[in-house]
Amino acid sequence: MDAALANLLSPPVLCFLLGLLAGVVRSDLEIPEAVARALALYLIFSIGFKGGVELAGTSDPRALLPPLLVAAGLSLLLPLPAFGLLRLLTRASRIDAAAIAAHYGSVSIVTYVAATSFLQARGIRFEGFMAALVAVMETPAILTGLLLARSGKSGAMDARRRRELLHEILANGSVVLLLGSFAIGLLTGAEGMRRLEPVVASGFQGVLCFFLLDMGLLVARRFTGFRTMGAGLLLFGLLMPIVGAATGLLAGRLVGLSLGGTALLATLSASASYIAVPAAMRLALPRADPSLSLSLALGVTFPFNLLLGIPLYLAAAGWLFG
Amino acid sequence: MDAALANLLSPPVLCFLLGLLAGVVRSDLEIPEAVARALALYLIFSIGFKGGVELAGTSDPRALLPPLLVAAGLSLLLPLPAFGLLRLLTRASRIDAAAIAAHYGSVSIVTYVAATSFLQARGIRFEGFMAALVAVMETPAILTGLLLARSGKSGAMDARRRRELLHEILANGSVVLLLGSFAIGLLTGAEGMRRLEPVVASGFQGVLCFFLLDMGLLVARRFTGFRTMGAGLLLFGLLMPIVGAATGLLAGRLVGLSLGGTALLATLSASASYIAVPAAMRLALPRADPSLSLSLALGVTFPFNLLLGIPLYLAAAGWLFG
Amino acid sequence: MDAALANLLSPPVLCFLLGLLAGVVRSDLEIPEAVARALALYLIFSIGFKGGVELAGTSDPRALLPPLLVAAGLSLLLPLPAFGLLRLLTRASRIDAAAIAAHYGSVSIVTYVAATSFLQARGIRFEGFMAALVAVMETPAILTGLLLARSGKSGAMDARRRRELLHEILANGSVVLLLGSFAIGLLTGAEGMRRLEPVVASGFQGVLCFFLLDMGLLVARRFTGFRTMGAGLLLFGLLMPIVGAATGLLAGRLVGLSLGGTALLATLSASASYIAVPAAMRLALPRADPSLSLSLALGVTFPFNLLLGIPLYLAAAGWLFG
Amino acid sequence: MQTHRRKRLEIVVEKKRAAAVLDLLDRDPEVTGWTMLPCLGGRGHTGTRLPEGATDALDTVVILVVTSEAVAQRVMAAVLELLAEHVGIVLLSDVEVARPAHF
Amino acid sequence: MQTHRRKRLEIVVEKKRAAAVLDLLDRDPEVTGWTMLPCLGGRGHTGTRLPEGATDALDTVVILVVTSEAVAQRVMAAVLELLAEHVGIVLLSDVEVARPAHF
Amino acid sequence: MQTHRRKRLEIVVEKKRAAAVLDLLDRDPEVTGWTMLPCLGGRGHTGTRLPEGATDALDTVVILVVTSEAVAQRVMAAVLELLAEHVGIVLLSDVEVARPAHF
Ligand SMILES: Nc1ncnc2c1ncn2[C@@H]1O[C@H](COP(=O)(O)O)[C@@H](O)[C@H]1O
Ligand SMILES: Nc1ncnc2c1ncn2[C@@H]1O[C@H](COP(=O)(O)O)[C@@H](O)[C@H]1O
Ligand SMILES: Nc1ncnc2c1ncn2[C@@H]1O[C@H](COP(=O)(O)O)[C@@H](O)[C@H]1O
Ligand code: NA
Ligand code: NA
Ligand code: NA
Repeated sequence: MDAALANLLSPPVLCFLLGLLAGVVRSDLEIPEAVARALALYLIFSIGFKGGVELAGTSDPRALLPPLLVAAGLSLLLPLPAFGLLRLLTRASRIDAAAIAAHYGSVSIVTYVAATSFLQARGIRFEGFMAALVAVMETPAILTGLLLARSGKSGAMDARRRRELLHEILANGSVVLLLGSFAIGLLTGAEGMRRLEPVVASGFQGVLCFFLLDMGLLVARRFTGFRTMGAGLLLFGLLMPIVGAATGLLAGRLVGLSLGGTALLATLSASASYIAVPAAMRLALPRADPSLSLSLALGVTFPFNLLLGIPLYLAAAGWLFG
Repeated sequence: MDAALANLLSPPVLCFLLGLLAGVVRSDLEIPEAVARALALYLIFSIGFKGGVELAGTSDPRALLPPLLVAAGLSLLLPLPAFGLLRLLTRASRIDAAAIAAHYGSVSIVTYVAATSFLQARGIRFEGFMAALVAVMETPAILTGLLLARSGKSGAMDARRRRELLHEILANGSVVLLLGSFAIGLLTGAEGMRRLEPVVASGFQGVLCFFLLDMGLLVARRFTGFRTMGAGLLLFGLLMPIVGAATGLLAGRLVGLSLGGTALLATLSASASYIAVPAAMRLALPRADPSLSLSLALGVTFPFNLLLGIPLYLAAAGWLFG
Repeated sequence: MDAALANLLSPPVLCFLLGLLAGVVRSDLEIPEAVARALALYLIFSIGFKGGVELAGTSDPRALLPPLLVAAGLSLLLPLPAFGLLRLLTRASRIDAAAIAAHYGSVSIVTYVAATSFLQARGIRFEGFMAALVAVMETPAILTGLLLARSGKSGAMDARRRRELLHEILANGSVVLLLGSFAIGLLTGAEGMRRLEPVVASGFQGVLCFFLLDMGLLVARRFTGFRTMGAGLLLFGLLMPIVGAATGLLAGRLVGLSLGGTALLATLSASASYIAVPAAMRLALPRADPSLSLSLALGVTFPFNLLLGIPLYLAAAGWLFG
Repeated sequence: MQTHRRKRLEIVVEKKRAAAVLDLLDRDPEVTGWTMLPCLGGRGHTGTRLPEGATDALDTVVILVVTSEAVAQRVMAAVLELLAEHVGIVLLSDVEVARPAHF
Repeated sequence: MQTHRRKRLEIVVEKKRAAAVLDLLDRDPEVTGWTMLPCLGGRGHTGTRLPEGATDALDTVVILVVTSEAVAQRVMAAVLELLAEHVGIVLLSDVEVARPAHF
Repeated sequence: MQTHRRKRLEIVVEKKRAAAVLDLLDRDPEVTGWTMLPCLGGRGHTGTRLPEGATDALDTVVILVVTSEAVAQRVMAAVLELLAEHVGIVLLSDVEVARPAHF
């Protein structure tokens, strides 16, 4: 409870709430899009780079492998319960349900970033390679989503479309940047950190604040979207993160992550993508309604995780770790 | 004199002059608009947040109330002498005069920021709540401007337009951000400052420099605008800040502000808005010429205050404080 | 060799390689244009300002004059061998060859910035006024390029066009900003540096990294351009920097620059402009193909200098200094 | 390729007023879509507007609507009434489309 | 001033799909050029798109092509086939140019 | 709704040359306004231009002018002369407006 309150009163979360408020009263406050996107790239670069540097400092980089596999597995499998829940709770079409499920198997980088900031403020450490897990969890869910969408139909994708999609998945900008900056951190280590520290470390909290301000504005705009959404979808947007987090907690514990790492893996599993997956879905399932999944991921699940989920998942991890 | 020279030779003012020069020789130097606007948001957030943190550290937050009321009063009343001067000195129509008067009752955030930077460089302290005064001074002047514009006509605004305008005033982006960041500073206090310090404090001078560079470019572009303006308007643009500053000085002294606070209140009163008020005027008085008031506020009064006014007002405050 | 490897493994160069890779696999990674341009302005301002501050701290600013003259001479003269080589090696038209030659007489600011970062990482000092040399080398080459282009034709430029061009050369944004920030550094000295240090110094490496990431993306996009280019042009793009660097090395030694200064002058001479000159060429020689010179300067010479040239030129300077 | 005649409306309006125009379009069940483009500046009866770092109060946008002749007439009248004395222009022209059901 | 009739094609398409359209145009030897403009947002059968700090997946652009009647017909058909079920609209209208060889 | 015929000129020109075109328009007393839009890129006789972080030398814009037939002819000729060998195209087409005094 205490942690939940501290979370709500931290500058990043307060900035998010400020953006939300400004959006709800329809203020003309607006962060230029070009700048918001650059801030997102900064956040991605920073977590990748810092993760790489941290890993470079640890003795055994092979410890990375089992968590990586587990993370990829989570991303591949989580769309299944998501799809099931959607068919149960809502009247979303098969295609729409599959598209939404793919978003929930993948991850939200900003939610992850907010969670690391939350842990750091409480002095809880986590594995440096967690950033790599973010990268591997981004795209496998897209495949499952596609299989779910196709399962009804006989017709398969034509070859060109399949090539395009594979490319979209592998060469997705945020994945490339995250893995690339991770590699740069790994290669340059402490010396690299010495050179980039004032930008990637000192500036981090401030940039996160501005970015979350913008997220608040975006989420508020999504609110009008889900007025028409129906209670079933809303329920899904709140239930699915719990399902994801529980799965992530168990997986993290099993594969031997630390307390902080387990809480982060839970957060990742609980979060839904609104960068990589929407782009891939536009290509793979053009007939799925993009505003539906974005409204859910951005308008319901993101604020839930940011405001309540993160401290909850940490508390649960704490309980699991006895 | 010494202070005036030191002001002219400070990096922010030199950057402004550089922008001015580049604009006058019609250089193609150009700060992308999206970035300039993001820098403005940064400056607003920083002064709000720092003000809130400072207030959180003081013993008696109730001391805030009298200055707040006085500031709102200044914003409400200063359009009156402005309107009188305009009708006396210029041939501006009633509507144009009222619109300009509203700009001068309100404040220029960047002028305020430059003044705080000037005070800090000289080690002069001021009240943390000054940032809140900036917020309350932004919009009351709009009401007075409207009343002045309507005083000639019988017809009132229709209900829809009135609602829109009220919304524009209350939900104006810069007001929301300034008050919001002030509240965040107040809530998170020293701990919040510890997290955001590298961004909101260390980066401040540099960002101010880049922003003033852009302001110089904009002001230079305005120069062509007021070639056609007439001596009366120019005179107004130089006289009104003096009138405003004098009023602000007395008000600051009366309500018990410190030396620094009084100089800042004088600067606020002397400055003219080019963010919140232009937006409201487009809605309330669409027939007022927007380039006229912007040319005055941005092209005449802003450089006057930045280059000469600020040290002058501080000197006057020093004299007032014996 | 060791230095070359250290260069390749530095964060800025790795970021460039990451951008290159992302571009080659046609990732949708994209740094918003507005932000990339703002970062370029930041880099220009920083090197100008730091150069001015450094010069303010030295005893004898008159030492600046001979290097300035030599630098201007290099910019004026280097287009001659470039033009000769182009006519020898390629089938570029006279006009295209003249336009390309102008690019190679001028300089690439980002290459310079990368070189200073390389020297600093190795603890090698250089003259503060080097930044001023960058400014004076930007534009003289344009004149030579024009003379070369016109040498074949009888018809001269009409008066209006000549005025426009002179203006473009003198009021070019990057030249104005570089000289202006240099002057601001000179005027405000150590006190100015104290105020701007967190932005212009601490942030420098990080910004350079992001900017080079974008350069990598741009260079990769240019690759398709020079598939159609022909081996002669490619050869020119690799040979001309060597010719330029050799000339610059000798000139630096003769005019008494330090080891670091000589390496930087070599780098400047080896580099080719893609900011000031392309703009001027669009005006002066509108029929020259702009993508040809940009593809060469950006796609061949820039990566060559960044990846191999800079350590090479330092090694050569070291050998020259015995 | 078989094409069908439609009308194209272009509305230049202040960005701060664009939401009102889009609301109007969204409330008309026969308007199937619109596209909004940014402007860098403009000149008209209310003076010249150029990119202005300091404030976005003067920003304008273009809103493009492709629809049938009848709907275009109706929307044009409604938009002109909405704009009233506000800044803005409305242009009407011919256009052909391939997928008639779309517009 | 003597002018010549040409056709103007305007294609609204997702930014991520724009490269495919441009490729198509660049492969057609009779298309002499194109111009691409950014959109701030739009509405169509796939819902409303507004500037979205978080992702550029929904961004759209307008591609303008001026060319002869015959080429315009051919390109229009090819683009519609390429877009298939993807988001996007194609508009065709009349235009006059002064330098016929240019288009 | 009663409308009136006017002409619409669209000028694609390099951003650095736009000021000269706008000057020309501003000096013509019969041109009542213009609108300028940014381009993301283009292709023509001077090659392909795509967003270029490094330099704005290749940026282009579209300038839109709505005016009477006669003025449009005059402006078109003047702009083409101004552009001369410079980059750029000029398009002319029909348009209808509701408030004839405005254009
Ligand atoms: N004749 C015109 N041609 C093209 N655009 C125009 C014209 N008149 C006005 N505009 C545009 O419409 C905006 C508002 O015009 P106005 O309401 O007349 O100030 C201007 O800023 C221009 O962008
Ligand atoms: N009737 C219309 N008028 C103008 N633009 C449209 C129209 N319909 C669709 N669009 C544009 O085309 C994009 C894709 O449309 P759609 O494929 O129907 O979702 C939309 O986001 C709009 O920008
Ligand atoms: N056929 C065309 N259709 C559309 N835009 C064109 C066409 N030709 C040229 N352009 C535009 O005009 C610019 C200059 O063309 P050019 O002078 O031919 O290089 C190009 O970059 C395009 O933006
Ligand atoms: Na997930
Ligand atoms: Na005031
Ligand atoms: Na050179």
